[in-house]
Amino acid sequence: MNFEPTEEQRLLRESARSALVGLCTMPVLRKGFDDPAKLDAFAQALWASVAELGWTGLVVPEEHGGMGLGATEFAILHEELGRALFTGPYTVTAVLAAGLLQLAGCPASLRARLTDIASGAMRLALLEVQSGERESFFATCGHGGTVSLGTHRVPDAGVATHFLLLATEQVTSSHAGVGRLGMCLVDRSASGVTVESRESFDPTHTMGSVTLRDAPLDPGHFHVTELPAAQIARVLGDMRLARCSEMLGVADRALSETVAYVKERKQFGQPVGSFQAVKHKLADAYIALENSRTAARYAALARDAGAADALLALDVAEAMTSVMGIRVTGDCIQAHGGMGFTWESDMHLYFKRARWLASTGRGVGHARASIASAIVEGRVEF
Amino acid sequence: MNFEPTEEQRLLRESARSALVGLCTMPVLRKGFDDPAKLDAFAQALWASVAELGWTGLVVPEEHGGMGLGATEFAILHEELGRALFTGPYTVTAVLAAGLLQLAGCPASLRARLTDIASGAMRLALLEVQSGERESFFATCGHGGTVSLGTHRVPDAGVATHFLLLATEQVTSSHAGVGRLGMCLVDRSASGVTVESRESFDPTHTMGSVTLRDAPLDPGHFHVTELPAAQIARVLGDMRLARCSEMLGVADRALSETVAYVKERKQFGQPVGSFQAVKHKLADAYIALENSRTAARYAALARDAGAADALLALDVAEAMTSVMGIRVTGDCIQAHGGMGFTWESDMHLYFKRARWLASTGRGVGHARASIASAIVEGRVEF
Amino acid sequence: MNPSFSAAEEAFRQEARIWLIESLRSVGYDAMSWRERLDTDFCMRWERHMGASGWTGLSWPKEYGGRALPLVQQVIFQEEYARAEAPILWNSMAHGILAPTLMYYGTESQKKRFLPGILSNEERWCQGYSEPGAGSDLAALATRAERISDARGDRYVVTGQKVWTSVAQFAHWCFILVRSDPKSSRHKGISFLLLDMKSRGVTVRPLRQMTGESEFNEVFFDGVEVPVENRVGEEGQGWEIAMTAANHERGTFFVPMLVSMQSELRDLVKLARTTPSDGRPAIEDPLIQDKLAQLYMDVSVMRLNSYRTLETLMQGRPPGPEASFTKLFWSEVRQRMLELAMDILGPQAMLAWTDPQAAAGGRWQREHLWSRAITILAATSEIHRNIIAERGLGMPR
Amino acid sequence: MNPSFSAAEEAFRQEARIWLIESLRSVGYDAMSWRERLDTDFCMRWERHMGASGWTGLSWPKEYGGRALPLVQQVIFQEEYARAEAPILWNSMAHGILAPTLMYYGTESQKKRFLPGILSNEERWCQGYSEPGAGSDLAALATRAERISDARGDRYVVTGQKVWTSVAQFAHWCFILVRSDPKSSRHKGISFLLLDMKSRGVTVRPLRQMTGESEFNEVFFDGVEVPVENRVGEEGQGWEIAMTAANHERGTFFVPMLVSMQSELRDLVKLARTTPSDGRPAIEDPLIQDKLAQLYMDVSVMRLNSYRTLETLMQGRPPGPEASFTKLFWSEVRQRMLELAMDILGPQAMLAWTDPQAAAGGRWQREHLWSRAITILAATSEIHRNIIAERGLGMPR
Repeated sequence: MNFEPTEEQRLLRESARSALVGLCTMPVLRKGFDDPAKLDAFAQALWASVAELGWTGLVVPEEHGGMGLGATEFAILHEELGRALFTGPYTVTAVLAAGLLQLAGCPASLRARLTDIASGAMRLALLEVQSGERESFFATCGHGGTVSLGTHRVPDAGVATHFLLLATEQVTSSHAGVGRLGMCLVDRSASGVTVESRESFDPTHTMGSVTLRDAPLDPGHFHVTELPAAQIARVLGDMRLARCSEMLGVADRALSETVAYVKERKQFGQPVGSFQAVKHKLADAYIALENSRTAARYAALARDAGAADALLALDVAEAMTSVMGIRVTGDCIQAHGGMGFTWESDMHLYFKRARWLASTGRGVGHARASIASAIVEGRVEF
Repeated sequence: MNFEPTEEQRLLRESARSALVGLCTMPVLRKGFDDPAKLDAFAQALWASVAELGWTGLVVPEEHGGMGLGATEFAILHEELGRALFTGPYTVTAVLAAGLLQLAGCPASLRARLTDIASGAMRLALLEVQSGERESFFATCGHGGTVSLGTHRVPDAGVATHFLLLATEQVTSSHAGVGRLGMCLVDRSASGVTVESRESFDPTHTMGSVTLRDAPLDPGHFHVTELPAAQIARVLGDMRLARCSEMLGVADRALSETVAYVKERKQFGQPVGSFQAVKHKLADAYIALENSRTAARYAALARDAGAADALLALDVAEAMTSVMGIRVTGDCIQAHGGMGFTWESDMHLYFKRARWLASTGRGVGHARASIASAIVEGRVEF
Repeated sequence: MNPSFSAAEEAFRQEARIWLIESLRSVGYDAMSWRERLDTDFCMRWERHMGASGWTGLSWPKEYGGRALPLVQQVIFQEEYARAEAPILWNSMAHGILAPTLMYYGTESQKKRFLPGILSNEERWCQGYSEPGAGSDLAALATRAERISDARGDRYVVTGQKVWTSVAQFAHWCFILVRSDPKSSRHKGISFLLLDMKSRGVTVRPLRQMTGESEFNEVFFDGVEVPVENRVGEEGQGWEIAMTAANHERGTFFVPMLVSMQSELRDLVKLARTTPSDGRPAIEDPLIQDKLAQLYMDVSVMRLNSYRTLETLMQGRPPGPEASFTKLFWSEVRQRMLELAMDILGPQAMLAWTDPQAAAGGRWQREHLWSRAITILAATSEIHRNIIAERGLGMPR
Repeated sequence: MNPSFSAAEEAFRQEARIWLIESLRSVGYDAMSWRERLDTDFCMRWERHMGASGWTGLSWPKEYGGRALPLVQQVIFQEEYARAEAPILWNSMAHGILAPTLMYYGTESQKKRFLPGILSNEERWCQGYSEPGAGSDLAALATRAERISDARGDRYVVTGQKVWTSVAQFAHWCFILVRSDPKSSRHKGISFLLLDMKSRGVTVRPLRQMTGESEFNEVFFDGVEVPVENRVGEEGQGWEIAMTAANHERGTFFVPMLVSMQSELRDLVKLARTTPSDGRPAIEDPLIQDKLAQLYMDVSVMRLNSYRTLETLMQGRPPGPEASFTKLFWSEVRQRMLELAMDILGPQAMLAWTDPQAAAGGRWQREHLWSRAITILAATSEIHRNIIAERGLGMPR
């Protein structure tokens, strides 16, 4: 029985919210929309501020200069990041990479970089190595040298100090099997690294096309290992969980601004919000949002408790929040009427971030199929 | 361009509607709900009346005493039958059997029974032979003798003078292949025929468990043949089309009674129908109903014109009307509030008939899958 | 998906579970069919047995014979009760609504007179709120209570009609809302009375519902006398009392329904495994699987929501629109779940639930029909969406 | 799914198709990218070319230079136009709304002055209806028109603001609703004026929408003079004129949109075939297939509906709520279709439509964003549901 945040967690939320109100404002974000370099520069400045607040080290162990906190905490923080439409590669760096470097078998030289993550010195953008390039990549991660990879589209590439190259695959096929994981870090400024700026669907994140041609790996910054598949899934799952929580924050902010708007805006002599159709649409949005909140919080609790159903809970959270976020932010546009689809309104920013978040992962279809398999194979408890 | 009924078709609709208002009334139907024998007796009397109106011979060629009309006409009539919650095996007898007996290769002795269908002397209930019993059934249909079949649940079995036993299978697997069809008629009063009364989900139809043990086939009343699969599908499709049209009538009546109710019923000092939530629910019901009407009418037109997309149009009509009928009648219950789920209200009768109709066929899933296959295989025109 | 409980809580769960298993076994519950378990006489006997065994009044203060258990343990008991698929509790209106109302608003003598009968389930109660002209709009109620004082005493004479009154045919008493001030309208002038169903002038007429059963009734009051001492609270305070009462159970009322729905989903998955569709088990259809996945998500999150609500309650924070939220979501998900059951049954759905050959004893058809009522009873979905918008989001009325 | 046409109708279809193919080929349309085809200058040039070639005014009486074709042929042309994926018609407001209005309500000299420019597309029009405070509630409009008669003539002086005015930046003229009686409210006291966009006091400010483009504008009127002879109908008759005008195109207005949606669905199926999802083409996913099947059903029935409507119109029977019905259903289905496109695109959806590398030239992302507007513009879905309930079902207002 611990759905409600502890006193410390509540404090984290409050301080995050009030800090972000000052740090990441719409007017500043908007200045970067037509100029990626400006947005990247802002993301970089923002990074320094949040590093100072200790957030970059949220899940980094204390011995590496971090706070050593868990999923419940990074989930709470991501809700706030979502509310603020935070920009920058926070999730990849402070959740995914910080988790990967703590996995069993990670060489000390690589693990030592946790300190740089915590201090804010390192900002990582993610290149997921696809099946065609995976085998040679695993080989490279085994012995170092140079790495070449075809063009990848990488969110926040322009802000990164390094790229995190990552590949995983299932070694034994059973559900509780073994997985292989290969990863390495490549310096943004290394030879052979090209980053070309692209336009992002979500204007509050930049996007880059990254190509690596014989880019050198620093000694000690590569690593390939076999681990229980569940451990790998857990670390990758942390990123998914963070996205879910961010989605909650986005939808929550969109909905509360919409409620405020429909209370004020009048048509036919009364507030738009007094029309039953608008009420019911937003009531349904509220239900969807609160259900997602429950699902995402439980997924975090289950993750921190090492519960047997933690991954199933994550699938539920992901499937619910993705659909919810897109739907709620879309309904918020609708409830705004004509204003809702102007550039000037913030509604489209929430809507675009929601789609962006839903598109980063394996997608809602994958999560639903995974729940369905669990049911068909009798792996759920009723 | 012929969506609107012709003058003759309009007359058919009007005369059917006014005849049924007198012939098939709720009070009389309701008397049969707790006593299947009474409902069967009523269905039998009703049959005599509709035979007199010529409806039993609607699609029977004139040389056999029928009217020789087509799908558009039986579709119109079925809408009216649905509105009236008509009871009895009309569709099986006057659409399916009348169609089967007109198929190429049907022996003259069997085809001659079209006269009995048209005159109203014959009422047929359907036993579809399932895969396990199919091979021996085809053999029987080839040489006559006696037939044995395990227990089948047969709607309107108590009203039938004969049972129509039917099996079909695909012989060559391509989409435009060949099919095998076996059928025979068994007299309700023949030796070896047992009918046990069952309770029906739809109280306006009776249901029987029918078992055949060495029941004799009359000479000339059996038949097995191979035909183009499309021809078989067309005749079986006629029954599906009739069900779609009946569903339209059911939903149309439920909706119009509901609209009348919500205009009268007051809560909070105003008609319930003036609340936007009720308006929008019924507006959506109206849209679903009108869309289904369009789909079903087109399916009938395409069938009568022998259009290449007639079966696809039927899948569309079936998938739409099934979902629509269940949803609209359910929403009508909701809009009635407490009254809607009483036995006294007619709403549950429409709701039950809708489910009954949706359950008689292969189901909406089959129709949707068939549309999906057509898309995937590139068999649809855009 | 289960949050964790303390060792003491788990021990209590064990105790409750064992008592339920053994008691149910002793009445032959395992061997009873789904339909036998619905039998009214049996259910009411069982209910009295619960009272006699000390498993009622878990939330009541000890001074009224209750066990004064913490909220968590009450919830645990309700979970175990639902998980054991134990009988329907016909006297739940008395426990859920009337008893807390009496404890708060009742006089000492009312408490003494009525609470023990509720605790033991020897006295069953029905709720007289809805009227033909006052459904969603309860404040439109018209049943009159005229006050008369004469040699025979100080009393109300009640005349009017109630509807959707469940258990009225088995009830000893009825708690009823009446208009005690004939000149009043809407929320004012309403009083809350305790009315003896054996009184002269009470007529109960069963109301058949679309399942074919008659669980509800119309109840007619033709000059029924109610002594003034059977009024709860002040004259004209009825609306306030009724609204407060509706909040009493907010936290735990729905727990058993949510747990039951989990069992129902489990059984639906079984149905999908065992029912053929196009020659294969229905569960092999990816579209059926996807619908089951959605239901699993909904049912899981609903259960977790109830824990969230419980925590809010335990921290003494003001409740939001949780009661409306839970009722609305539960009723709509359950309706959808039972539609899926009908889809899976396919042609088997054409048999009435009352037919002895109906699949699974007719359970799915019956519950499907019943589920059409749950979005209407206890306020329609439309009313609950209004409440959520107004109370949850603060939107204008 | 195609109903049958007469031989003469098919011949006309052939003629139209050939003209379209050849004309489009002559301007190099085949080689143009999806985005080049959106270019405003190109579209407006094409539009004038249509006027010069006699393919405008198909519905107009011959006395005004039209071709007076029967309704079916008008529809056939619109189908062929859409099937050829021919350019957007920027002057459609003039053809669809203003021209029939002038023919019915206009004076002879208004007809003579304005109809030829519309027919040739040499004069483009925008529609000045919506205001910041009058969106769904059009009757709340506040733009004032003060009537002044002096030595300089009899004229209106227009002051106020319009919004969501598409094409205003390219328009020569604006037909505008104004409040000519300052003491009036709601539907009364509104007049319908023809306003020269080159007049002093007109300011057009583009309004950027969520796609990043600026198709709409805010238009400000600061004491703009409109001669009285540019008022259509009587003073105060504006509301009636606007409502009648909205009905003019009821039957055929949506045909091109429905045909375009068919092409869009065809292309979406292609997208599903060519986009990988989990290492297989997305179209192999049974859930994607089911969604495509639903869209196919919706799109087919929508097209058939338009033929049904057409028949109703041709029989001269009074139209029902078809315009609302079609607009509502079209907009919601299209929104759903474009959401599916985004789902199919998966990670590819993370690129903006304006990026040169965006899949299919960014078409899906852009249309997806645009589709959020279509349930709002030309009355919100909520308004259309009201209209359907009130006019289609006769429910109380």
